[in-house]
Amino acid sequence: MTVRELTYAQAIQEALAQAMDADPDVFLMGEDIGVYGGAFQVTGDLVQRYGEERVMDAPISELGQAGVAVGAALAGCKPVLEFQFSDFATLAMEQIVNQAAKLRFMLGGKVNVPLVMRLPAGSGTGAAAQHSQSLEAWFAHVPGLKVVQPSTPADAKGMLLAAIDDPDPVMVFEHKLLYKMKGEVPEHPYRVPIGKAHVAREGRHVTVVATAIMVHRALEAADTLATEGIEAEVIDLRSLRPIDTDTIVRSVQKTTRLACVYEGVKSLGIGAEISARIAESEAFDYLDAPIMRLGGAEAPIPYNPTLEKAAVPQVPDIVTGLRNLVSGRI
Amino acid sequence: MTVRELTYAQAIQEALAQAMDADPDVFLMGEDIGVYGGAFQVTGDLVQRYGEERVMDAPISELGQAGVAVGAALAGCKPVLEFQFSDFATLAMEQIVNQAAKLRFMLGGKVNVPLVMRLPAGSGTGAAAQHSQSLEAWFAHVPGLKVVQPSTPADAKGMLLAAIDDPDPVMVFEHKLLYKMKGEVPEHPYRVPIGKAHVAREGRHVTVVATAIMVHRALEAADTLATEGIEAEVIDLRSLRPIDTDTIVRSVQKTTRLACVYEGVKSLGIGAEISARIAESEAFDYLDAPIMRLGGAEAPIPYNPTLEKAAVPQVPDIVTGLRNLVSGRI
Amino acid sequence: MNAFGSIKPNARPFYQKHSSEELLQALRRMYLIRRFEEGAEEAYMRGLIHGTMHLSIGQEASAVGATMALRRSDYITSTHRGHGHCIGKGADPKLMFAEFFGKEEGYCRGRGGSMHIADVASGNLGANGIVGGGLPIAVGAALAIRKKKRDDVAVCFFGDGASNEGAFHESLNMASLWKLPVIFVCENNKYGMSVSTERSMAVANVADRAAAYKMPGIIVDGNSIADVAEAVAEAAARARRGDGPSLVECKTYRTRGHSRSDRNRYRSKEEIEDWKARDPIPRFEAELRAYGVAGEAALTAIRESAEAEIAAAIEFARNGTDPNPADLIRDVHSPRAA
Amino acid sequence: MNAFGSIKPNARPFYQKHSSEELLQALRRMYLIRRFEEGAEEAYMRGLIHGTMHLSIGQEASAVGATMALRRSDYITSTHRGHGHCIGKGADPKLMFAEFFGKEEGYCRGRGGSMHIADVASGNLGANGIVGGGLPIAVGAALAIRKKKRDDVAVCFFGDGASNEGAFHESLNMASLWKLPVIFVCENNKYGMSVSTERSMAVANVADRAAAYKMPGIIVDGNSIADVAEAVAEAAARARRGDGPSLVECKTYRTRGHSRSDRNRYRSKEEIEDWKARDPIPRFEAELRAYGVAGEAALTAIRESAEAEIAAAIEFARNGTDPNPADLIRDVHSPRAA
Ligand SMILES: Cc1ncc(C[n+]2csc(CCOP(=O)(O)OP(=O)(O)O)c2C)c(N)n1
Ligand SMILES: Cc1ncc(C[n+]2csc(CCOP(=O)(O)OP(=O)(O)O)c2C)c(N)n1
Ligand SMILES: [Mg+2]
Ligand SMILES: [Mg+2]
Repeated sequence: MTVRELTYAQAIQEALAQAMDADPDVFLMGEDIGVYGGAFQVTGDLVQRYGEERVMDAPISELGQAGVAVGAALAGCKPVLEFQFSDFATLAMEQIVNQAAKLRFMLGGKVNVPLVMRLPAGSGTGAAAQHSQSLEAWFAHVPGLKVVQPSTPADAKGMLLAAIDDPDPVMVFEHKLLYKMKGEVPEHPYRVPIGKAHVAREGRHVTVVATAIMVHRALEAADTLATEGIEAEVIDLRSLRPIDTDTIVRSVQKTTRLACVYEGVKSLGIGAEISARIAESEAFDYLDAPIMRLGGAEAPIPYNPTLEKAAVPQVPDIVTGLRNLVSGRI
Repeated sequence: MTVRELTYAQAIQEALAQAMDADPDVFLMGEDIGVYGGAFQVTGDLVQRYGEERVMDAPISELGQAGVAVGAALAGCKPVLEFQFSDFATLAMEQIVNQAAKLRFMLGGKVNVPLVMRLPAGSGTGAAAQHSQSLEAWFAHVPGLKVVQPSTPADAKGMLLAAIDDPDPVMVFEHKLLYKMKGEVPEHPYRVPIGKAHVAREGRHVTVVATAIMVHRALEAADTLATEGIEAEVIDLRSLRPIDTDTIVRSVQKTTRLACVYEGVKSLGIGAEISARIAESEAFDYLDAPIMRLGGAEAPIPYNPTLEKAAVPQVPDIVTGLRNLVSGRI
Repeated sequence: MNAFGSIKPNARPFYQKHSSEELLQALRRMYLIRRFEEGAEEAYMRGLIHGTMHLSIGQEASAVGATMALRRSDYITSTHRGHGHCIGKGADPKLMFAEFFGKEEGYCRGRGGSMHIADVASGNLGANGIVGGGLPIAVGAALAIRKKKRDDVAVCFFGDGASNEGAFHESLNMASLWKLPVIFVCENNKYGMSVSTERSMAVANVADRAAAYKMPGIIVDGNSIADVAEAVAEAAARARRGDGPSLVECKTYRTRGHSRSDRNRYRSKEEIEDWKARDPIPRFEAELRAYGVAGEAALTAIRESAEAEIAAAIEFARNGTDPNPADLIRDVHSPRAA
Repeated sequence: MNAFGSIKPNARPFYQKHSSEELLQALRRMYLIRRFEEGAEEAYMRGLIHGTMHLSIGQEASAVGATMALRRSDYITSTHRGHGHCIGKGADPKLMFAEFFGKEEGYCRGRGGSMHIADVASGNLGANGIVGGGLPIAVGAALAIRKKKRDDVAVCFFGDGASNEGAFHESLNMASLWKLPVIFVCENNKYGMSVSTERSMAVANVADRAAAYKMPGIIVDGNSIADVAEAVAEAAARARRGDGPSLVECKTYRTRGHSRSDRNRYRSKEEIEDWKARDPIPRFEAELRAYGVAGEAALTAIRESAEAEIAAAIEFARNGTDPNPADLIRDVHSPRAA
């Protein structure tokens, strides 16, 4: 088993290529994914290798593209649709939510919609309020969808391949700041199961559930806290629907404290759901402190870089938050 | 001050008429709100009284309508936009979320978008998965929007008038099963402030935070439980963004138990946010039991009436849930 | 050929091309649709069915005419007013009624109801509760057809009102750009709920929009099954040849209200009566007689057999199995999925 | 009249109608736009500005030509490529640069950046990061104009790519249906990011779509300010008369990449050079000379004054005030709101 270093973007590209190699029904659609290589260079030169019929540049018609993908999926294809920015999924909510997510159910289980959507998300690029949103919590609220947020190159590949295998619609949120991150990635096509969280670091004083880029910030914060004798257990949630509640419950029973760190707006972001699941679970009685949420500010993402950073949790915020949580000062 | 019995639909219609009487900039737009009187007969004969220029039937173009309303609001009007079913807001998410909600912020506070959206929501009418959703939690996740869910005719009128006064965009979710509900409504134009919860029933054993039709089901459940000596305090949340956390915290400090009852899908529904707010608040230490959520099933709304009922909390579910919560059997 | 005689040589292509069996089967389907909807309406009024429903009474010619040109492996996407399309494409009214009654035997096992009936086996990808929702789905099905090198087509039914949705624009543009085998069949019944085309469209005809997509835009009498079938057959042939999509606008009318809650305030009694006089069923019957395809006895037999089938279907549906609430979330995901 | 001489009587309407001051102001604005963007580009390359930006270099004639026809009280909605529209409508480059530098003095107090610059005081309702986002907003502004019985108009800028969005269809239909005073100004620069109009549109011209909305669809040379200004002036007059909207398609070209990340893989060097040779600024200058509006000295003075203004604007912006993170949520809601 060969393992190399790849960037997150390269890992995704490799998954797309392997999926297309393995199954002629897989095709890609999106804006500027052909000769341009994708706004974030994820598809790169795939169009040269697979041709324009399998790497389809589409007109700027997000609702239509999503509907075309649903129709193609119903008729036996396996489309992988790239939204250029996850913000533009706002234009396609009808097809994603009313059609893709519900068709199987509405039709009494008689059809599948094997549709994968890839959505670059998150702030940090100075692209301001309409190009920096973290909307994954919306989709995690919708039965019929699966929603994943891989945080490493290896997961990006493995979860995308799992998503393409899946007979139901899966949304893959990719954090823009991770595209250039490098990590070890096995060469063969492998699957990372959807619905399983990953304990990225073990610890005994506090459980931190984090998503996407916040996993890395939480790990960095945990390093700092370790020098103070605070051992944080960092769980990479990976899948927002379904949620791997068991892994979190077990961890909280051990650590007795829980913090959720996520980039989406704090209110009704994924941390709300994690908190509520623990507060209603058998872990409740183990809790020695309130459940902390570090989420995005209650504001759109601003353009100014200092404000932009202030709008989402940064490493020092996490360090301070966890320190206070463990020492009972919140 | 004259007070009469009106239905919830009549109360809304009265608010619309009074707002149009008071301010020539107010106008209504939507599908079939003119001569048809609205799919739920809310606008009724307003077109006869105010003319087609102020009660505008629009083509079936939800995204366009929302954008037109945003533009008119920017240019000094006060549009009140009716979505025929809240499900169709999926087509207008772009304008609602990227434009209406963010324009003031993105423009550094230099503009207002005084736009009101009315959205009939909820299940119980046998209209199946695409006409029965409760999507309010999505919008409660979006900074820049205000989101209310009146549960009585009096609140429907007073909150709608407050929404029309508001310089920022407000979404008013109206439960379809409430339209025919009667209640006392003062005749003069009055405001019910946005952002304030209402203690609909006092009690000392358990706090129940409920929204829309669930307020009535919770009150009915509370009546039953009262005969068993369990006194539930029922809080009508009324406003989902902003949330009146203080009222809930105070209640939980008194009762030491919390249940959230809502129709939207349980995961990432409004109950998740209420639960998380209490779990991170000063009320946490008062909690004598896990926080319970009774929300919609993790499924689209089915057509079959028995299944449809099973998909959202009913009175017996609430009775059982609260009884178990109070007796520690959860 | 049929029992009554051979088809007259002066008949229009529709009558030349289709066998008597096919023509009589078409008439029978029109009757099935009519009786199906009358039966559904009655069941609804008697409180046996809940929810809402959108009847297409008066529009049977466009539903059956358009689907006559199709093979079983061709696809259709349908609308909230989709009973006719469904029966036209070959669905079994028994299983449709079972769906209306919310039974496990129904096409959607009682989960979908009138607005979501689909019969994928006969190529019907589903009615749709979202106006315009089926437009891009049909384009996607056509894309799949092309990718799989099949020579099938996808027929997309939609209303005049739906043509004001952005989805219409995006779908027609992509279909034409990529020369996909789609036929956009607009059933223009003059109203989107209460709003007339004059009050919702800047142009007079939906077909006037076709040129913006470099696509033929054909207007036909939607109450003439021959007109509809000939236009759709031609468009389907064009699509199968790889020459791309067409838009066929069928001018028709629904004589019932938009849905159960309609008080018909936006149109006159005269208008309704006027269109009732153009009922597509007697009109087709007259042609069948005139062209010598069937006599009175044959027509009566068809009508009665359709009525019997519908009565039996209702009976079947009423005796169906109620879903078990414990199965509520069963169909959200596929079994083998995560 | 100007210092150099009077306008020749054989000149086209554009030169007859506008005073020399107006014409030279237009040229100055074209220079302001060009230098503004070159300055922004340089600042970006030197790491002084973050984020992305979309330069309209090569498209100045459509921005200035279209806005010349407008009053201050008229509205525009703009796009992600909106610097030109903004300056054309009368914004101050100083405050635009302050926005680029993320300063409190900026038009959006540093919250919006390039993609959201707006100057409501001069009628600019804002650039927009969403392709097609401004289309229905312009229609709404025009509706407000009508409701308030003003005789202003709203100009909606959008790209060829944006015309493939459903929002285009819905907006043009409503504008025409309600005869609203909107002018849809398409800047067709041949590409939506990397995808050419041939690869994204079923018709050759965006204006070919106008007939579907019963609206005049005019094609002009977008690199000729006179062509653009005359067409938009006529459309504006029509709109002010209450005769409804028009679509004006300006054929133009961006000589820079789509945004900072563009590697120009989708077009040839030759094509770019070809269009550079049709640069709208020297072309306008040549006409000004030919029609006797200005001589070399006057043109040089304008160029230099524009350069000086931009240099001062950058200086102003660099010395602006950084927002305080404590003010992060200040502008989410209006102060008097709940
Ligand atoms: C997106 C959306 N908007 C509105 C509705 C409500 N609605 C259902 S049918 C209908 C009228 C549709 O008109 P048309 O497309 O002409 O079809 P017809 O009903 O005339 O067959 C409306 C407004 C809907 N179901 N979906
Ligand atoms: C809804 C939406 N889809 C996609 C994008 C990404 N994007 C930004 S500009 C652009 C191309 C727009 O093309 P066009 O309308 O022709 O304008 P131009 O850039 O050529 O000026 C794209 C795809 C976006 N910002 N918004
Ligand atoms: Mg219609
Ligand atoms: Mg372009």
